Amino acid sequence: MSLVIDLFGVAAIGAGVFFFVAGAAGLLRFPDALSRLHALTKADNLGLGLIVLGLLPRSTSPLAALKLIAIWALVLLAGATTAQLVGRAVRRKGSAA
Amino acid sequence: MTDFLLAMAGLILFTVAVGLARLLGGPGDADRMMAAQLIGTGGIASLLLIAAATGARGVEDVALGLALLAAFASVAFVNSAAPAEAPDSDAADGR
Amino acid sequence: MSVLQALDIGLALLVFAVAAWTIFAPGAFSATVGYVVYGLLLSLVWIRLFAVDVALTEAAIGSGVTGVLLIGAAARLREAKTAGDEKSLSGLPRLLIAGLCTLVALALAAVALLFPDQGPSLAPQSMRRLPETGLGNPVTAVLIAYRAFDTMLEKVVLVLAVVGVWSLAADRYWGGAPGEARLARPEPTLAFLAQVLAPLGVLVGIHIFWVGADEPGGAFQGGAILAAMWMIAMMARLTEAPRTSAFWLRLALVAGPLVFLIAGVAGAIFAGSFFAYPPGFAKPVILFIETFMVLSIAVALPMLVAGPPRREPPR
Amino acid sequence: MTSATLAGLVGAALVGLGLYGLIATPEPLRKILAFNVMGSGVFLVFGIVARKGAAAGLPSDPVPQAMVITGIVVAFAASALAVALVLRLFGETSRATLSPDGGTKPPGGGADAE
Repeated sequence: MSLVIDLFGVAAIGAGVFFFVAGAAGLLRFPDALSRLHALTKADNLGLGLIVLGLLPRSTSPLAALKLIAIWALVLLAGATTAQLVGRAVRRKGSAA
Repeated sequence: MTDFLLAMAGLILFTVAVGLARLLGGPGDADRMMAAQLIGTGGIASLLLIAAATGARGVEDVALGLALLAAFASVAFVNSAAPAEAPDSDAADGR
Repeated sequence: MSVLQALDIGLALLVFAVAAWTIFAPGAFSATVGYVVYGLLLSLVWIRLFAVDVALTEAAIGSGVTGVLLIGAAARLREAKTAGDEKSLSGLPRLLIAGLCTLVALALAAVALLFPDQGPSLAPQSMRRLPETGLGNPVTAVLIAYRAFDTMLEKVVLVLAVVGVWSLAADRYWGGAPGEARLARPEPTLAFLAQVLAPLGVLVGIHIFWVGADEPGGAFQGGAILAAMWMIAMMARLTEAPRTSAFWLRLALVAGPLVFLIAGVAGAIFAGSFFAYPPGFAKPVILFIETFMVLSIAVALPMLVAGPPRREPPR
Repeated sequence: MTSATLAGLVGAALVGLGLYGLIATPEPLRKILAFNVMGSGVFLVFGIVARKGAAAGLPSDPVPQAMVITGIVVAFAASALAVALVLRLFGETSRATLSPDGGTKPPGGGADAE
């Protein structure tokens, strides 16, 4: 059983880290602010989401698991709204912002 | 497994450090806020991984606090970037 | 070298690099963003030192609330051009300063390296008397019981800082509300964020305060998160900053230190010495004091960030 | 090298950096940042005291931890007061500089002065 949990954890966390790498690469390589914002939100949503998924079976109590999910939900909310807000600020100022 | 978790936390921190290059370079303040956002999320992720690996108690609460405040810097930035006298020009269009 | 050591060294280098960026960045705004990132990384370092209480405080105050304060200030100062009219230091004094600062750093590094492996510790003493307080978290016990006077004075410092910030207002604004009157209607996205975040955050803040008796957490951390939730509601214009002359506001500000002081004096009368808690009754008294401390912190931090009054009070 | 010693070394380096920034940078806001960097460096040096004082089954000594928590709050209060002073200076003189001849108007001659 613990082997299954470990394998699941390795797969999910590995995939999550991949999205972080992809997000950072996008932040570095994409040509304009709005595309970079697009890359960033992938790291927020999928990267942390998959890591939380991989850590969930290892949590010690139901409350700890609930907190993990809440952390992901909060980051999702923060990421989505800040992407919207920063994106609007970029548009308002033009591409130079 | 512990080593794997720690290695992944380190990898995320390394990625985030590379993202710092954007913070250094800009070109705009919005890019700097994005870098801060990425580092915030990466910090939460590596915090959870380190906590799972070292078994420190109560770390979920720290991550929860960080997640709650993740949007704060960006919100302060957006609030200050939009001056009071400028009407929200694209609130009318595009929606 | 184990993976953990490699991680520690990587984290240390990252913290140092971000701090160096904060000091040497070309623009004040990017330096400030660097500082926000730095605060977040510091809470990771505190986790590695197994000081979860400190990590929570650093996450809530060092990174979150300070971030709003400094980014707001940096954005307002953006028009202030200072580099031109400042006499930039020439090479020699700069080198001298750098040399002396390196010397200070080296002396502290020597202290860090020479520190005995089993350092002096008050941990056994703090654990021995812990059952008498009824608490399970020794850090909370140090803050509210063993070093209660210290913590009370620190609350007074917070109130004094608020008074200091308020007194920077021009005379005609005294008693008015901080922040400019803004005509812009609330940004819908921001309002949505605040409406979802604030109730959750209040829940988390109270949770962190409540578990602080036995687990990492406590009045400071919980209060700071509650403060942050009030701040996001004000930033989203769901609510206006109150007039600084409002009686409830001033009462909430002084409630923490006042209740603390009254409990201390009551201890002198009923329990035999100043800030002594009656035996067997310590935990309810501590929680009672902490509740008012949470209130004061939750009110003081947003008022510090909001700055001096900038609107005339209604006549 | 333990993580505690490493944190102490970083703390020492941060104190040096912050002190340099506090003295050498002319802008007041940057000085506030530098002061905070220096302060957190001191806190980290305290961190080794806490971690190496681990005893009685605790992972780290609670007394230095409590003092650092108090310190973080006080440092925030001081920064907020300093920021308010800088903003007020900027509002008065349209400058944010500490040099006496840097302002466009004489000190106290601002629009808000009573």
